[in-house]
Order: sequence, then structure tokens, then C-alpha cells
Amino acid sequence: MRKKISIFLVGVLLLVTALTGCSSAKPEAASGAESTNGSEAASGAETTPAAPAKDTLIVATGYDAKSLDPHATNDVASSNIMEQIYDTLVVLNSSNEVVGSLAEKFEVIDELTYKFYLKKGVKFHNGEELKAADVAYTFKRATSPIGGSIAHIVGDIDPEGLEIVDDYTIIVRIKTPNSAFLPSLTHKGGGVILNEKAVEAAGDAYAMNPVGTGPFKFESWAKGDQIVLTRFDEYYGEKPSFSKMVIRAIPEATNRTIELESGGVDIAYDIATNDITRIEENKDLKIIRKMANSTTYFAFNTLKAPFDDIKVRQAIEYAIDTETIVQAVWRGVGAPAVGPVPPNIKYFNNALGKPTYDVEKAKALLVEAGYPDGFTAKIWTNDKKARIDMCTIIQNQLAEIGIKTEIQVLEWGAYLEGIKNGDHEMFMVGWSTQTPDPDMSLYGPFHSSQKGKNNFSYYDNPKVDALLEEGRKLADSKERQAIYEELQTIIREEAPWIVMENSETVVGVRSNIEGFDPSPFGYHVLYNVTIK
Amino acid sequence: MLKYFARRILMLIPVILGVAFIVFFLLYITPGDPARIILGDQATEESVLQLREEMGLNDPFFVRFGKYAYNLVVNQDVGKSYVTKRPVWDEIMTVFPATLKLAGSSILLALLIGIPIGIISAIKQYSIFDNVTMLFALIGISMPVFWLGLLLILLFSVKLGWLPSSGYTTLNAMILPAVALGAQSIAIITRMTRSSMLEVIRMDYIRMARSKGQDENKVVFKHALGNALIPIITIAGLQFGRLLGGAVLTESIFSIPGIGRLMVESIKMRDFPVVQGGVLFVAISFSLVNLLVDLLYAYVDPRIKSQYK
Amino acid sequence: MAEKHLLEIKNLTIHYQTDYGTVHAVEGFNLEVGNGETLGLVGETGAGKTTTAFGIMQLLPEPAGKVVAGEIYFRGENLLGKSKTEMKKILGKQIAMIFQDPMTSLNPVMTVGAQIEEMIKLHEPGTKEEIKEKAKKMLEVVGIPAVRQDEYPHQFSGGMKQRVVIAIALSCNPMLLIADEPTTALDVTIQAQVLDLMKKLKDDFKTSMIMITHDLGVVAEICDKVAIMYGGKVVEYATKESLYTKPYHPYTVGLFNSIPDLDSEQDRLNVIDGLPPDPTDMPSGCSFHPRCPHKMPICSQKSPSKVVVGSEHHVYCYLYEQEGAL
Amino acid sequence: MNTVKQKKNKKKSIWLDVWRRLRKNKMAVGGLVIIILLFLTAIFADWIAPYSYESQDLLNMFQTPSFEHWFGTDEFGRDIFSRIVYGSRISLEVGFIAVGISLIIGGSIGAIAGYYGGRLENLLMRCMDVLLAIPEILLAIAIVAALGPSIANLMIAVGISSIPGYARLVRASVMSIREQEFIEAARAAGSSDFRIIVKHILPNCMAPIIVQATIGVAIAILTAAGLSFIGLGIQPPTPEWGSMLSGGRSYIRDYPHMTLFPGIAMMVTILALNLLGDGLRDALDPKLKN
Repeated sequence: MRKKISIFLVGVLLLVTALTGCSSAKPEAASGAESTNGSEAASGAETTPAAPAKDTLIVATGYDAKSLDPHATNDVASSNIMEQIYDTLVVLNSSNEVVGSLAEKFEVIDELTYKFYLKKGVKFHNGEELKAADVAYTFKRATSPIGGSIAHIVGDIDPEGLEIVDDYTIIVRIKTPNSAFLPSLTHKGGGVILNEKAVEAAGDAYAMNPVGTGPFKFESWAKGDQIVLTRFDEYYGEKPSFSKMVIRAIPEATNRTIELESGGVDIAYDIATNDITRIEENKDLKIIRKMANSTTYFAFNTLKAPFDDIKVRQAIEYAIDTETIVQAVWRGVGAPAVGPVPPNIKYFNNALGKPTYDVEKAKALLVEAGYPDGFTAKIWTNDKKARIDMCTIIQNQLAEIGIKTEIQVLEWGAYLEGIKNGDHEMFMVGWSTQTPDPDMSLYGPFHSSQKGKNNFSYYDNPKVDALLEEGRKLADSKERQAIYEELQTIIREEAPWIVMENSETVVGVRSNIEGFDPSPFGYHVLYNVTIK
Repeated sequence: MLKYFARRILMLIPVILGVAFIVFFLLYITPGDPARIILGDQATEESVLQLREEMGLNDPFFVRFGKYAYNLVVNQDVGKSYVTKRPVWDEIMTVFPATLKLAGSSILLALLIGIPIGIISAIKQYSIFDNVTMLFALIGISMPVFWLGLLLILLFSVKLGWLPSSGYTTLNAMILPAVALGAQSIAIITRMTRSSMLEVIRMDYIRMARSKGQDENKVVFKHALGNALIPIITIAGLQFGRLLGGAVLTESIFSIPGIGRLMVESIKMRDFPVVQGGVLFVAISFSLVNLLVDLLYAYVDPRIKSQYK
Repeated sequence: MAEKHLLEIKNLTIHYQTDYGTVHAVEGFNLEVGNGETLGLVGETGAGKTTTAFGIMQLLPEPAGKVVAGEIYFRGENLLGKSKTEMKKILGKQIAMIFQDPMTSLNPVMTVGAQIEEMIKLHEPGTKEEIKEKAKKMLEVVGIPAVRQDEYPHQFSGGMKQRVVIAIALSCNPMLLIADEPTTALDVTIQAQVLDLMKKLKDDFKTSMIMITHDLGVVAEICDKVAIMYGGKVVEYATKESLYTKPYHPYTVGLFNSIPDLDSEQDRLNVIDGLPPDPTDMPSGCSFHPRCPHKMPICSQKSPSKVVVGSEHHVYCYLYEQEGAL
Repeated sequence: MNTVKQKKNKKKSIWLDVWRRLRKNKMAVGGLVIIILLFLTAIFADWIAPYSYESQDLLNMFQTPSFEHWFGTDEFGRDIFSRIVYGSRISLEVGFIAVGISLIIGGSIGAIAGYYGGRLENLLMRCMDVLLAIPEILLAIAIVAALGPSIANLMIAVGISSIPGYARLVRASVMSIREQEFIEAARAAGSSDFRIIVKHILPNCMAPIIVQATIGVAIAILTAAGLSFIGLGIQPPTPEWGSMLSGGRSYIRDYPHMTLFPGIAMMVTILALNLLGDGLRDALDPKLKN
């Protein structure tokens, strides 16, 4: 009997060790290079990192990528990886101008026709050379149903109008004139160039076997845990100074900071506000901040009473103390927003100023609108903590002018469905400008053709529609600037949105990391970082 | 015996279909359009409609379920993820090792700690040791795992800096999650061992063994434990089965990419095939663990073994 | 007095501590068992018979049960003074016990062979084969084919199980066998078989025996002496013949009256009125007095003392104290 | 002889007996006292809590415990003590109503299955097997996701996910009683099945149900708190302990009091329920004790 018990126990033991043993083998091998850091973390020493020979960059991000097929998804976490793996035809330089990248140069032939001259000798990670055929294949695929999630970025491309002039020259035609087209090609997702052979060979598995022309190539992906990239030695541009990159998904902000402090990671994205001082005070760490191109806004379903009344919307705008809210929730990170176009995007209209807080005026406007005693309404938000927090404060502030509200936190899926059905009343959400053009900031959320899709507030103003259409067509000019500035003014005045906050990217970095410059789009270049 | 297990496995099929139906139904009434979520909030309406058609989301419920069930039973195919386009099976297999490792080390911890303590408690019933242990066990059962996890992180990762707060690849990283998740199982197994031992120790055959002049240690380990093990195995099996699918909170606190988190994320993403496949997988593993427990029974208890013949 | 009695119990008092208070299970118990003798210990459920047996074996449930007072002399040595290690050498080897319910007294997860071997291994060590042989022999002695030694208890019927238990108890040839209602849990036909077997083996092995029972029929069949127990005490002690000829104690009389007599045509049994005493709240004086048809004032005040009413026959009752005084 | 009266008296004395045994168990009495205190707290929250659970004070965020704010304030400057006091309402409500749901549905299923047996039993219990095969928390998550977030849905989700446990328990108890003589007698006297189940069978299998339900309330509170912790179910500014924990989680390094107090409140509640459940089990089934 006793023998049986011990056999049983030993059996369980063996089973578990066997299972855990074989399962851990792979990831451990992958993270072998970080072992110097790991042991340091374990001993709790706060001395400088060990060897100068450190050759691996470890980055902590909040979310794992969804897919590394750039046409299959459009989320920041995936773009963040794709940024390191893929290249686009054109990029933005530091003064936000579009310049060549894979394309050595490009010509705008007319408002619908663009011609790109490719660099020669650019190699994909599978050894293939970049040819015009790959570009044509890429854009054809991007505009097919496969590219549904990036259709709003490159959907203008006319798949029938792709013309391969020779191996290194291609003409791309778009369906309607759009001055935002070139900037949209810089999007790390919609604009990246794929290798026809690699995509076809991998089929559905491409999402986990990406092949690009970038400085790093894909090595392994432990879903939900980490992605490992290695340096691509045949990269056409400047070679990275380190040979391996590990991007770990650590959803909890607190945990990211702890890992950064202990040296488990070199760079940690999205540092929680309350950890900023802690990092700043740590001599081994530093904080890098940059305003991001996204705007959080509080808005109304303008089809529903009483929110169809401009006065009610304005009253609410006056009743909300955005400055205090942003300070309370973000405590020094980000800034109260001025308008629907983020400050880093061109034609940002700074003259508008922040929304003013004036309870008396708000009450007066409500009386004018015929609601002297206020009313009751629902506030929707998704489950991002900062948004819930802002709504919680707004709820309190609206109560002061007699508006009783109930907050409903919805999952993203339910949220979108509710918006589509028009079930919403007031809601909190964000909009990010994914390509560096104000068209991207305004067309989706405010054009009447986008109602229920991206125009969550069902805003419908013919004048705004006309201006948005006009702005699309014009090339950059004073005239275009005037249009977008006017648009921002109208929108602020009519208040379908109350802009709340422009977010800020806050990244924690170990002191031995140099050259890290976050991007306002949220996907940051990591390959040109140096480790001292 | 073989026949018995074959029958048990066959009996799993209706259960699995039932689970599939429940999950399918729940997801069907869940608000949120998978196509919309896959494509992102800025996608155009045309792309969404196109994708819906392609995914077969426009078919009536029973057509969809029929297709799913057919594929499940006939082809043993649970489909591909909406999001990553990978086979659901692959998705599950990439996260399963983490869960298995977590659940395995927790249950191991529970057995290695719970059984000896439970035995001592039973032998020294009403002693100080027993009272203290039982109090701790009760606290262990009452401790919300997510709170315990946070406290452990606060103490061992933040204040002392001894152990990492996230991850699962290294042994160090596994310690806190295994303790947090295992605490309840330790408590449950300790209590179970104790009460089972107490019940057995009262039995006549124990007195009989003592009346033979047998050594007390042998009475406890040879006669009592052998019999007391049966309910302990049940509860350990049940716990293990639950840990496999129910470690959602622990996985979320310690950033461990396991089945639980995959399920929650997939529900949020409306990645229905993954949710369905994942729940099925958990349900099947749970049923298989139960079967394994029955097998162990037969091994430990000759009375049950003879029933299978 | 050393070897006069195999077992001599003096003033044994055993209490249980429970949630309801102290249970006076055995209170001032006196008894002697001679060499080769079979003593029937008779009483109702709850009279303290089994507790007495456990007290002798020192197998009282811990920590609730405790011997509060008294001595138990076995072959002249006080068992209560022995250490656990010393006790272990005596248990099984010199004193063995057969339990009431054969269904529960065998370990369900061990083969019957192993359970017999365990006993032999402990007290008569030898090679594996020797032990096995001995165990087989014991099985055959109790009438079970030796080939069944590798079977588990659940494969045996109740009577067979009790035979196995007897085989275990007798395997080391003990001097004293305590049998706690060995046949109560069995079918009537099986009862007789088992009883016959015990009778035969007791003679073959020359073992003394305490037969605990509530069945005076069993006593008649197998015992030499009888002790009637009530409320944790022996109230009457006699040779079988003497007792069956003339029971003295009112309780004993009641017991005899309650045996159904197939010859007479009575409507109902003459049961003793009232219920056995609540062991947490024993009546003062003679514990039988609340039910006694011959109750006297003194009965509730003081415990009666021993009255010798014949050779090897004594009783604890005021009725006879007065008689004797007269 | 008046057997009915005797039976009633006997029943009464059984419960009196249980109470007598329970009273002797200090731990169980402690648990009971805590639960009564919690109920009082929940009922008189308006009087006990020094502040409203939703009144914000953005100038006094993250206050550590002080005389004004016994448990400190949270990220909106709300008084944590007041929120915990009001939170007891939510937890008790969720716990008891969820158990009520699973007890009523699971109990009915179990009673029907156990009483009628045969095919019906087989069908019902196979359905329970299906539910049982899905881990409670996953099932609850899926149900909340499907129904949408609200306290009511949370109760339903937690309730549904624990149905099979009660169904099995009640079925087993009913089966053990079904064949007893007094049931036969009632049947012979022409009582309807419903009456037999409700009047005769259920009262006689209350003991294990009560124990299970007591511990079930603890489990329901835990599950609900777990769901709120991962952001499903409770809407702000509702002061649910699990969501308070989850809210304080981001600040655990600087302001651990935000996670400490709701956690303690939860643990004490559940501990009390478990103590009472254990005590009840011992009291109802005294043979296990000695």
C-alpha cells in the first residue's frame, strides 16, 4: 500500500516536471541572453548592468501583438513589432515631411497618379530582392478584403491602376484625389511592403511568420508572452548596434515598472503616472515623454434629445472642468486638449484655447435649452481605467448642474455594437490620428457618411462635410490650412465632442540605453537604439 | 476495465457537444460584431460587411452551430482564430504549457504540503498544531487569490525585490504565482486530508491494526493513509481540473499567458472560435482528469477496481 | 495471587469527554478471568462492554477516552503501568481481539493474506515464505481455502470475513481472546457456524476468552462464567450453571425474562421497563434503581457492595445485602 | 398518541440541538457574529458611513488613513471606509441572491431528478454534467459578457455557474430519503408529488443544503469579486470590494492602503461564512466531530 502511495506521488511529480520541463525549454533558450540581467534582478543589486557586451534589447509593452500580417490588423501593439521588421516606401522626416525610404524617390504625376523609384539591392529576410512586383502585390492584397482593417488607410489605392514600369519602378493610382495619400503610406501596417513569395508560401500562417525588409527579422513568438527578433545582416540601411530584440507583453503597468527597476527589461512602455517620479528619482533609469497623436473625447449622440440641442452640449462643455479632470486622472501626464486635431499634426488650431469651466454659464444654457432642472442620462465608456476615472469625475460635475448620470462600462465589442445601433447617449472614447494629416483626424469622426461607423456622435453638418471633402483634395497650402482651422473652430463651437485630453507617451528607459525617441503614433523605432 | 474507459470516453461526446452548444449560444447572444472588432474601430463599413459574409456570421444560428458541430465531430476541427487566422488548436497549444505549468506546480505544492500537514493535524486532533493549521487553512480558503497575489507581489517583488512579479519561464518567476494559486488548494487538501484521516482513523480496521500490536506510524501510513487517500485523490483531481481552466485571475495578475487569459482576451476580441475551442479544451481536460482520477481510484481501492471487471 | 487469574480487573473507571459532558462509560468495574476460562460479558448496548474491552487493550479513542482509575492485571502485571512499546509486544501476541462488525474490521485495501501476515510478521518473525505458509495455514484452520489469500475483503461474505478476523486474532496463539459480539452482525445461520468455529478453536488453541455479548443464548453455548454488566459496572457474576439456575440481580432476572420463550404463549415480551441510563448523567446509588421493580430508598443513595450468594456467584444489590444480613 | 405533534417536537428539538452544538463552537459563533455585524452594517450603512460612497474630493486624493478618513481616501478622494461600508451591501446582495438563484434552480432540478429518477433524471443530470465541465469562473465570464455588465447580471452569472453543485447535492439527498417509509406513507395517503417533495423530502435534506449554501455564499462573493476585479460586472461608482481592489491595484506601491482594506473586508467576510459553514456542518452532523 505504501508503495502504491509513493508510486502515485512520484508519478505526479514526474508528470509535472516532465510537462513543465519540456514546455519551458523553448522560451528559456530564447531568453538565454538576458540571463545576466536576470541574475542581477534576483540578487536585488542596483549596480550598473554587468557586461558592456550586452547585445540584447528587452522591451516591455502592455499588449501582445495580434498579428504580424500588416494587412490583417491595425493595432498599435502589432505595428510596434512591424516597425522593426518592415519598411514602407516613404517615411516622415523629423519635420514631418514625406521622404523616400524603400523608394529612392517619388513623383506626383497628377492628383491621382504617383510614381515610385525603388532602391536597388534591398533584400527581404528570405533572401529575395525587393522588386516592383512585390509592391504591386502588396497594394493589391491590401485593398482586397484581406486588408479590411487598413482599408481606411490605403483604401484609396486603385488595385487596377497599379502599373509595373520595370523591376524598380511602379506607378500607383488612387481613386479620388487625396492629399493625405502620401502620408498614409508611412503607416506601419497599411504602408509596409511585403514579399509576394513569402506571403504565398506561408498562407494563413503568415501572421506568425512575417518577412520584411527591415533591420530585424522575426525569430519566435511565444503568444501573450514575448516576441524575439534578430538582426538582419543583409539590411540595406544602417545596421543596428545590437543583435537581438525581445519584446515582452506585460499588461500590468506596475509590473512593467518593477521589471524595469530590477533590470529585467531595458525599456518599458506606458509607464503609470504614479511611477514617473519613482523612475525619475532612480539614477539607473530615465523617463522619456512625448505628446501622442491621440485625443480622448467625451461626446454625445446628437440624434437623441436632449443632445440634439447645441445649447445642451455647450452647457455640458461648460460644466466639465477638463483641466482638473486631466490633472486628477493623469496627474501631470498629457494635456487638456484644445481641439479634435492633436497638437503634433499640421494645421493644429491652437487659437481655440481649452474649453472653459463655468458652472453658472452652464446652468444658464440649460435653462435656455429648456432643462432648468437638468435630466438623466447614461454615460458609456469602455474598460480603460483612465476613461472610467474621467467619467466618474464627470458624473460628479454634471450632477452640479442637475444632470444625473449613470456610468456603464462596456466591453469594446458591446460598445461598438451599441454605437452602431445608436443606443448611446453620452460616451467617452478616443480617436487617434494614424497618419500625419488632419484629414485622418477629422474625416472619420465628423463626416456624415461615417455616421455610426467612425462618426460615433452621428454628427451631420453639410458645411463640415463640404469642407472635409474640399480639404482632402487640396495640396498642402495656406488655403488648405484655412479649411482645417475653420473645421476645428466649427466643431468646437457645435460641440458634438468635448475634447478632453491629448495623451502623452511616457516611456521608462534604463540609463544605459541611448537614442530612443518615441513616436507620437505609439509604435516606436527600436532598431536605432544603442546599449552602452 | 478497458471497456469501461472506452465507454467513459464515448460518454464524453454528448457532454462535449453540450458544452459546445452552451458556449456557442452564449457567444451568439453576446453583443459585439467580431468582424468590426477584427478590423479595428476605424475600418470602413464595406470591409466589415464583406468580412461578416466571409466569416459566415450572417447565417442563422442553427446553421452556424450545425456547421460547427459537424466539423467538430466529423473532422475534429475547431476552426481558425478570427484574429490571427491560426488554427485554434495551435493557439491553445501555445498558451497551454504556461497554464499546465502553473496548475501543475500549484497542485504539486498542495499535495506536498497539504497531505503531511493534514495527517499531522488529524493525528494530533485538537492540539495547538491542529488548531493553528486549521485556522490557517480556513484563511487560505477565504483569501481571494487576486488579493493574495497582489500582497505577494508587494512583499516579494516590490519591498524585498527577491522574486519577479511577472512571467513564467524561469523557476523564480513561477514561485509567486504557484503559491498564490496553490494557497487555496493547499488549504483545501489539508482540510480534506485531515477530515478523511479522522474518519478513517475511527474505523474498526485501524483499531484492529492497533490490536495487532502494530507500530503507530505503520498504522497511520499503511492502514489509514491508504484508505484516506481516496477522497484526497478526488479533491486533488477536481482542484487540478479547475486550476487548468480557472486560473484566470492568477494569470492576469502575474502576466502569465495561459488559457484563462486567452479566454478572457478572446471574449473581449470576440474571437469566437478561440473561445469555443478553449472552453472545449478545458472541459475535455477536466473530464479527462476526472477519468484519470477514477483510474487512480481503481489503483488505490481494490473494491472499485473489481467493479470495472 | 500472581498466576491465580490470567486477568484481573480492579475498580476500572473509564470516562469519555464529549460535547455533552463526561460520559461515565465504565465505573468501578471488577472482574477476573481464569486460565483457559471463557467469560461471557453480558449487557445492553451502552453498558460499557466494548469500552471495557478497549480499556484492557488500551485502544480507547484518544484523546476523548481515558482510564481514570483502576488496575488491570494480566498475568500478574498491571497493563496500565506499561509503556506503549511494552504494550505492543503484548497486543496480538498475548491478547487478541475480534471486533463486532466483520464488514468494517478488515482493511479494505489490503488482501486478507497480507492482513494475517502482518500479525505474524510482528510477533513471530520468519522468512517471507514461512510467514506466508503460516498465514495460509491459518486461513485453512478457519475453513477458508488458502488460495483465497490474495483476495480483498470485499470479495468475502460477512461470515467469511469474520473467519478471517478470527484467523488473524488466533494466528499468534494468544493467551486471551476478547471477542466483541463477534456474531451480532451476521445472519442467524452464519452465527451458529462462526460460534461453533470459535468454540472449537478456543479449545484447540487453549485460549482464554472474554465473550462480549447481549445474547444469553450465546453465553449458554460457549461460556464457563458470566458477568452481567449494567451502567458501567458488573452487577452479577457467576458460573454459567449457577446463573442460569438462579439469577439474583433484578436486572439479570429482567434479561432472562426478555428471552422469547417459544413454548409459552405470551402476548408480548417481558421487556425491562424504561431506558438504559444516560451515561453523562448516571443515576446516583445503584444505577439500575430507576428501572428496578424492587427499588428501595437506599438504592438511590449509595452504591450497593458485593454480596456473595454462592460459590463463584456474587451480586451487587441491596436486596441480597439485606437477605445476607438477615 | 399524537404522532404528528411528536414529530414536530422532535424536529424542533433537532434544530435546538443543532443550535446548542453550534453555540459551543467558538469559531462558528465568531463567524456568525461577524455575519450579523455585516448585515447590520449593510442595513445601516447610511448611518455608519461618515461620507457618501461617491462624493469626491479631488484635493484630497490618496490620503493615507487618518482620523478623518479611517481607511484613507482613493484616487478620487473618496472615503475608503465609507465605500467599504456600502460595499458590504453589494457583496451580501450578490452572495445571497446568487446562491438563491442556484439553490432554487439547482435544487429544483436535483429534487425532480432525484425523486422521479429514470430517463428524466438521466437527462437532467447529463445537462448538469455539461455545465459542470466548464470551470465556474469561465462560465460566469461568458455569461456576463453575453448579458452585459450590471449587478443583476453578475448575480445571474454567478448563480447559474454554480447550479450543478446544488443539483447534485439535492438529488443525492432526495434519493436517500425517497425510499423511506414516511414518504411511502404520504404517497399512499394520496399526496401529490409536488407536495411530497416540498413538504416531506426537502425539509429532511436541509442539513447538507444549509451547509453548502453557507459556503456557497462565500464562493459567490469571491467569484463576483473576481469578475469585478477583471473589470466585468460592476459599474462605477458602485463600491464593490473586488472593483475597489482592482482600482487600487495600480497604486499598490505608493498607496497600499487602497488594496489592503477592501481585501481585508473581503477576507473577513468570507472567513466568517466559512467558519459558520464549518460549524454548521459539525453541528448538523455530530458524528463527524468525535
